Amino acid sequence: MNYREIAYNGVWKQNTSLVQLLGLCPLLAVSTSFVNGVSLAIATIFVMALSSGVVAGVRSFIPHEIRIPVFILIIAALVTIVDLAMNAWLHELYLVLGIFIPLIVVNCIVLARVEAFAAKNTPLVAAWDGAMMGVGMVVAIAVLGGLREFIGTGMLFSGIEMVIPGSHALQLLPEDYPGFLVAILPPGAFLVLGFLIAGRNWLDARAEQRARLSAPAQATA
Amino acid sequence: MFAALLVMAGIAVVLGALLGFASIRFKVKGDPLVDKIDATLPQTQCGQCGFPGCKAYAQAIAKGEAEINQCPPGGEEGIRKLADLLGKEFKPLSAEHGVEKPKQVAIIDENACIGCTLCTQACPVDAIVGAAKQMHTIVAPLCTGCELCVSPCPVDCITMVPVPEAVETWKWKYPVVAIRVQETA
Amino acid sequence: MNEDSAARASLRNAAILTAFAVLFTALMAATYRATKPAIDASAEAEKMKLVNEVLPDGLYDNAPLADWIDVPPREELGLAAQDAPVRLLRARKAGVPAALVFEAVAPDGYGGRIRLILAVGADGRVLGVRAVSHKETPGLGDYIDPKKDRNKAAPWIRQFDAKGFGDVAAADWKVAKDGGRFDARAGATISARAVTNAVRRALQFAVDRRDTLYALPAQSALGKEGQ
Amino acid sequence: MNGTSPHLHQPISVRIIMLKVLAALVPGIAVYVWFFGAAILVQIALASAAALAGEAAILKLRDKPIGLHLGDGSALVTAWLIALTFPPIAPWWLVVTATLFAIVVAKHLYGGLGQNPFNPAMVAFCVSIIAFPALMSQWPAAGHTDFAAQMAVVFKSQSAQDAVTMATPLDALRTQLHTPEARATVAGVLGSHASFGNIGGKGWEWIALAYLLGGLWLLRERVITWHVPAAFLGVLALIAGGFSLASPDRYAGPAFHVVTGGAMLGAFFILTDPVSGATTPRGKLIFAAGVALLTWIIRTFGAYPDGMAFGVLLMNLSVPLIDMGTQPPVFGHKGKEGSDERR
Amino acid sequence: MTGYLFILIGAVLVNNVVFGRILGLCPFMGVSKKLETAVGMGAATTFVLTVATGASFLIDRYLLVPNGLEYLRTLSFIIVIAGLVQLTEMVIQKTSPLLHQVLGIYLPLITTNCAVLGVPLLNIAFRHDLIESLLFGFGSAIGFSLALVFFGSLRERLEGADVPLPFRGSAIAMITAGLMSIAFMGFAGLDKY
Amino acid sequence: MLAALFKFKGGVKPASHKDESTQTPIAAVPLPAQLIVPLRQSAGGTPQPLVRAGQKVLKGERIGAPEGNFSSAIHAPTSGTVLAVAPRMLPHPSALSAPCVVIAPDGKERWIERTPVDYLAESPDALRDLLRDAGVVGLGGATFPSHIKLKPGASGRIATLILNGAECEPWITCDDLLMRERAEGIVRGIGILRHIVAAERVLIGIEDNKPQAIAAMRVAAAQAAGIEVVAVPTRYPAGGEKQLIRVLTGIEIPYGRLGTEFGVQCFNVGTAYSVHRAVELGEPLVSRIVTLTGNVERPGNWEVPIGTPIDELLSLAVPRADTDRYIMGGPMMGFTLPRTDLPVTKAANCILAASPALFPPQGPELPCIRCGACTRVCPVELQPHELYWFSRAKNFGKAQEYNIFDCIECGCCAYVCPSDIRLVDYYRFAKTSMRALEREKAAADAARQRYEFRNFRNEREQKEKAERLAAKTAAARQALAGGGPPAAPEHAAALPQLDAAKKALIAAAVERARAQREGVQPKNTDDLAPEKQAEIREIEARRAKVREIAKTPPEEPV
Ligand SMILES: Cc1cc2nc3c(=O)[nH]c(=O)nc-3n(C[C@H](O)[C@H](O)[C@H](O)COP(=O)(O)O)c2cc1C
Ligand SMILES: Cc1cc2nc3c(=O)[nH]c(=O)nc-3n(C[C@H](O)[C@H](O)[C@H](O)COP(=O)(O)O)c2cc1C
Ligand SMILES: Cc1cc2nc3c(=O)[nH]c(=O)nc-3n(C[C@H](O)[C@H](O)[C@H](O)COP(=O)(O)O)c2cc1C
Ligand SMILES: Cc1cc2nc3c(=O)[nH]c(=O)nc-3n(C[C@H](O)[C@H](O)[C@H](O)CO)c2cc1C
Ligand code: SF4
Ligand code: SF4
Ligand code: SF4
Ligand code: SF4
Ligand code: FES
Repeated sequence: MNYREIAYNGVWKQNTSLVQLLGLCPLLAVSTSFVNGVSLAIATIFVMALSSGVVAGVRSFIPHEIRIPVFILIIAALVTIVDLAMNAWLHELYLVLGIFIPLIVVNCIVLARVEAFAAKNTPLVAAWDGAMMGVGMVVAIAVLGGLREFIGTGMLFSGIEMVIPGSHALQLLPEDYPGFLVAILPPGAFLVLGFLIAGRNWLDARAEQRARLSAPAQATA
Repeated sequence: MFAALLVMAGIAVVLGALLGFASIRFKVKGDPLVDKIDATLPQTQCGQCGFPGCKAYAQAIAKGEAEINQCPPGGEEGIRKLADLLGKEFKPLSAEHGVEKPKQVAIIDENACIGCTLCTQACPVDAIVGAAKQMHTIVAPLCTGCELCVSPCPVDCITMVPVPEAVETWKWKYPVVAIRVQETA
Repeated sequence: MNEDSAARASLRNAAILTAFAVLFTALMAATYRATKPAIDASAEAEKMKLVNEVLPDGLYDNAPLADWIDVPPREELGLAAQDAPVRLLRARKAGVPAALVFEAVAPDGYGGRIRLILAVGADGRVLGVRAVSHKETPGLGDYIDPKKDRNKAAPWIRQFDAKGFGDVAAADWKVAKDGGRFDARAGATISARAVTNAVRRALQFAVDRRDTLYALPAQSALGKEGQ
Repeated sequence: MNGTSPHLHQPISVRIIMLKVLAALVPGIAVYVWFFGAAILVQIALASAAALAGEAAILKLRDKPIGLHLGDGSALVTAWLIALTFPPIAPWWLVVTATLFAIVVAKHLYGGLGQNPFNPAMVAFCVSIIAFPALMSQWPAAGHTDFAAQMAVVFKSQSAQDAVTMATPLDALRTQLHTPEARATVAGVLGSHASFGNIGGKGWEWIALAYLLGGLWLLRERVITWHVPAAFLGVLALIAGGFSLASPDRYAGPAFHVVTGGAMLGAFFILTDPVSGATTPRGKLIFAAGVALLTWIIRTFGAYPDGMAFGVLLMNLSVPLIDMGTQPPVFGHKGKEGSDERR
Repeated sequence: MTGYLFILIGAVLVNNVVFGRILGLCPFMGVSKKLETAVGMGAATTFVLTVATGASFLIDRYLLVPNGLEYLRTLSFIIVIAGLVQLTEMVIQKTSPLLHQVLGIYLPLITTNCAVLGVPLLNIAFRHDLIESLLFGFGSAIGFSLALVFFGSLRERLEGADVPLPFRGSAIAMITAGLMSIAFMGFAGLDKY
Repeated sequence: MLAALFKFKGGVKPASHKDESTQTPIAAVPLPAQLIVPLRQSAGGTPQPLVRAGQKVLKGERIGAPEGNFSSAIHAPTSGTVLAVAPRMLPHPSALSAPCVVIAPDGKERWIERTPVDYLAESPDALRDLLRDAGVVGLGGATFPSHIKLKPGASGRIATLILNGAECEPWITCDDLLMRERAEGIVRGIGILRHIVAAERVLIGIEDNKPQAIAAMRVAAAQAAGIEVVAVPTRYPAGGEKQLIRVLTGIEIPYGRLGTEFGVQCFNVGTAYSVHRAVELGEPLVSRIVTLTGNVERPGNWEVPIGTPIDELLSLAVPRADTDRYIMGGPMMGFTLPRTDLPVTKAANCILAASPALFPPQGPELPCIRCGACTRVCPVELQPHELYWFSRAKNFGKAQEYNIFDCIECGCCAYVCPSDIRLVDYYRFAKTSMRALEREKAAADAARQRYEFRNFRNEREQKEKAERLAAKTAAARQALAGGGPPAAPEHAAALPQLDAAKKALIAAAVERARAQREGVQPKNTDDLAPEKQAEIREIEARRAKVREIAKTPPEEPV
């Protein structure tokens, strides 16, 4: 697998949020707005890349039966570091994201990736893979969060001032847009993600169909 | 700082010891899963899955080394069963391993057979009878339709024919549902 | 498998796990030390931010966060006997009492308790009120939180600002629907009523016990009977 | 394939069943108009149009025969029930969006008629009350049948005047009785409001009665069976009766619960939705009793004034388990020896 | 007494782990294709979650807080949970190969069921005592199992439905979960006195 | 009169349309030009043909011998010449062919020697054998060999004999007329059946829409003691065996169990009549009563020799012009005939001419709305919509959990379904698919065993050969061989795993085999007819050519 392939794999083909359906909790819980979702996802990328790299580096010393505790140890330590750092320097965001920062630990993707990939590859490749899986999540959570925020409030990027001081949210719909509240509540998360998954399936199916249609054309040409 | 190290080290010691001990105490032998997987495979023994026989394929699946969609004779139904058994997502038959065909049996053109026994040796289920240099015949009810005997035959006298339907074994067609117009998506 | 090899495996695993645990704990402890000052500062800033929302900036020059007393749960603050004591902060300018900042609870919100923080000036006027946490229906009752209030220019909860019993008599300190002076958003009177009543009770408490509250030494507690 | 047995068929169709349901709703609608004005007719028309348009669009997307499926009438039943459970002066876009949500998401994403696990009309109701609680609790007062004024609220998003709308009895009970500080009594709340009738709100008793009549006709026509209405109304009355006997000040009585909110409409028209409900006789009893229990609990202690819709959805999601658990014994598999009575 | 009841009702229904707190979704989506596996997973999770909540409470109360080590919560909780899960896995594998095979890759995934860490963390945040912790853990687990079992039975029925192609599989499952979550919102307010 | 009757749940009441075909008595059919007699006309094994083309047969002569005890004999329906023993299309929904004996009648109707038997003097076993050899099978539709149904089951004795004269399907009247006209024969047949199983009680169940048949049977039954004629309420499918037993005795017989286990057994009245003919007249079952009705000018009942082509029969009833298809059996359970030149079989009780006016074509299938109408009418108390849901999704395991095999395919559910779903077709699809799966499973198990055995044998042989070879061959060669001689590798897929040395060795072996083969003539051709010998010579020539072409050894030496 080259780096390109890993990237395609992580972002589209094996997208954790839309295909593998792993790491769903932060995806659904924190995607109430674009900013929240993306912030958490970026923290996740950081942990994923680092932990994959570290695990790939130390894996040969670890006996099989304690591999999971050790991996978790590594990840948990990294997460705690992120947690402390955000608490110190992005305090408001830290309060908003709540327990979902420590929960990056369990974020199944992290572990699934570590188990499936990092344990079999060199640190650099593993770190890249971790990062790309995280990017896949960023993409999904950005779309999900953006959609939910837009449908729910008619705005986008609310809370951006917590990350980039001085910037402002966009009011996309008129002020008197009533706001489809369900989109921001838990049901909205499930429903919108359902549509996203279906959309991805549809795009995939269409691409496949095109490929099939163009293949015979090429053959005759 | 020191307290932290002490606490974590303590937890680690206890857990490591416990797990090490349990991993030995509760070691499992044998794998009942292989037999269950093998039981769902069609036993055509054709090797199209890329493994020498259904059992080998079953072992590969159990170890996680093979996908569940590699057995053409089992077809979609077979994949579905495997998916159910293993709690995996169904996926269509992988094209590189072949296509699903109706069940076939081999027929030896008895006039052309030279009695070379190559087919007998190829047949995984001893469905071909006939001694060396004698004309060979296929016992149709035993033949699994694996096609393995076809290519070894030096005079190409073996052909595969679909199993004919009989009144006793006839199956009702799946009722045509008018509302299920071909999906376009 | 004999006991011996089991024991050996256990030992080895324990050793390895411990090594990792020690290593990473050390790493974390280091990070903790490095970030602790910043975290403490953030927490402090967080609290001050809340205080500053209800307490205008130039009004005081002491550190209210240090000048606190504990108030046992009382009905005026919407608290029941089993609740934890409330921390009451005192702002002073040049040592002169300027304002009291404390939490009060409106127990009868639509979705349950609404926790408020409010500042009462030394003159017995409300300086500001904010909802700290509530479970009112999003989109309906949540206008009590100015962040959610659609009327950004004049959020509902600011109508208490600069009002005291001199401006609105205690008997009129109610929502219009109940014959009072404060309006409520149509279709969501319950939340407004709960907040208004809670503010009235809390203000009454602050006015009644004003002197005791300012007089108590810092970091002491108000007695059961309000002494 | 035409030519397999049986070659004979009774001349009934889904369309006839659905038309009968619609017909049975007519008396209720008539009384509704009498008490609350013609706005409801506009809502019904809006919902119907939205339902048919949404259904047609999906069918087109999926390349299915549009005429065939639109003609089955089920979308109309859904639309009418949505209109009848929504406040008649809800803004037009609310009814339209909710109906589209019901038809597209709750019904057609599952493959359309017959395959949806959740009652589409109740999905529409619940989504709307969660998203727009204020709009969903704007009920007109009886007697205010001024059509122009109502239309202004519906189409021009004029916020409804306090004179025109009022808190419903369920809402009043919920907010005045079951908040922590409440010291009111049932009699106090219900009696305090001039236009509340003796039982369930002025006009609503009569509408409920009309629904009851329509429902009984459906029963006679064998479109529905007795299990669901009987179990629902019975259990609801039983629970309400028990509690109000024990504490008449805190809990409203059975008569109130049965005629107020969506109870009567639900008993005969909503819980009886064959698609999303249980199918075995015992299953129907459990299903309806479950809805009754949940309705009462949510009405009495919950955050939403009428719990029936949530009760229906909650029981909908239990239907596969209920059906599984209540399979009636099959011919010959009943007794020990395969026969239950021998001579 | 009523306090305990409200903790239970709250954990099981009102703030259901899956539909309200949005935790434990991976197993919720992954192990619900069949009712049978859903029941098994529910049982396994119930055990692990209850014990994990209790154990983490004890660790927090008697090891971390006295030493000012709150920042080690995440690490120590997750390690204990991981060990617990692996132990359970080994025991199940030995005693019931069938259950092990059915639960397949999901047993180790209990470790990564974020409810198993999330509930203990919430539990600490809510300042429960030991009994309340156990109730909270158990209630959350029951809520999870309940959601999982209902979802499993619905998905089994959905297998026969003529769902539009792009929605087949996980998409319609998500939609179903969304509608279930709408239904569960009906419980709002039941835990508040 | 008996005490109150029992009831079965469900059932439907379609218009009965019996009067059309009861206006005229049973008529005889002129002999057709050809009779096509399928060899397999009952459940169980296919009888072996006893005649060859060209052979002359007498009426009643056995032309098919029962295959094992679970089978029934087949007889020539008239005297004449056998034209062929060959596959012909059967009147079966599959439109498949099966072996038939085609007879050209000589018009003389010469019987074999008929030997009446005094049944009272015979043992039950002998009588059962007699029935088997006389080809007596159930004429109620299932054509189950009657002698098997007469074996007492676990409960020891069949205390109650039930005679099924319900004829619950609309349009069909063959049993009705038989009872009206030949009640005495039926009652005599009942006497024989009763003697065989030593039944205490006989109940004849007749739907109350056939008063004349009831009257006739009452008169005939009065002559014997202990036979009771019971009018049962008209409700389809009251004539289903289990439903009738339930109505008359209250006993419910579950799927997969026999009435004999519960001390009851049920026979069609036509069956009883043919028992009488077989025993007391010595005439095997060579004809049956068939109702021709529906969209025809002259509906009625005919006594038809088995094997009569249906189109010849139809000309007697004169179908109307708008007839679009023909149904064999009744409108509820019958199937559309693929063609009309097919023979009448023992199962054919009715040929129904259908027109769009009589049986309007069904609309397109709509989705099931779970309305439960089907549940209310299912006489087996199944959940038809669940069966449909699972069958449609091909979830056979679930369908079986919901007892799909209990379904008697009566069609009540499809009759009432407002969505016009072809429910029964789904059940038939599911049932036949499941049976096929079971057969496949059995075949797979057998294949696994044979495969494992072969592997075991190969291993053993390989080891033995290796040992032998190791002792014999030169050291160098041994070093090359490594693993032993070219015993058959398991198959193609295993090949890549062989190392190059082995491959070389195998190629050499093949070359040797080829050289040897070239010198030798096939030996199994010695005692063949001259023309075959010539053919073989020709083939040999072809083979020589093939060998020329295929000089390169085959890639795979297996
Ligand atoms: C689902 C739902 C949620 C509600 N939430 C609130 C709320 O959070 N705050 C509130 O004051 N009223 C809320 N209400 C409205 C109250 O029930 C009640 O109708 C209203 O407060 C009466 O106000 P009015 O007198 O101005 O009409 C809600 C109503 C519903 C149906
Ligand atoms: C199907 C149906 C559903 C209803 N749902 C609600 C509801 O969710 N909330 C509510 O407050 N009133 C609801 N109502 C209205 C109440 O039944 C109430 O009796 C009525 O609004 C009283 O109005 P009044 O106070 O103006 O007489 C519903 C009515 C019907 C027919
Ligand atoms: C739905 C259904 C209806 C039937 N109706 C009749 C009937 O009306 N008359 C009849 O003799 N057999 C009928 N049968 C066949 C009987 O079940 C049973 O096979 C027969 O009575 C047994 O007698 P036999 O072995 O002599 O044919 C029916 C079967 C089914 C499944
Ligand atoms: C008796 C009866 C009751 C019905 N009730 C409802 C209902 O409550 N909500 C609804 O959306 N559709 C209802 N329908 C229509 C239809 O069954 C429904 O739209 C299906 O759920 C769509 O698949 C009903 C139909 C009948 C025959
Ligand atoms: S492909 Fe052939 S050998 Fe492989 S499992 Fe299937 S049937 Fe068996
Ligand atoms: S005869 Fe040929 S096709 Fe049949 S099983 Fe044997 S090798 Fe396979
Ligand atoms: S009668 Fe038809 S539509 Fe009604 S439940 Fe049965 S199968 Fe479904
Ligand atoms: S065909 Fe089968 S399922 Fe339908 S009514 Fe008859 S017995 Fe019941
Ligand atoms: S992210 Fe919560 S369970 Fe996977």
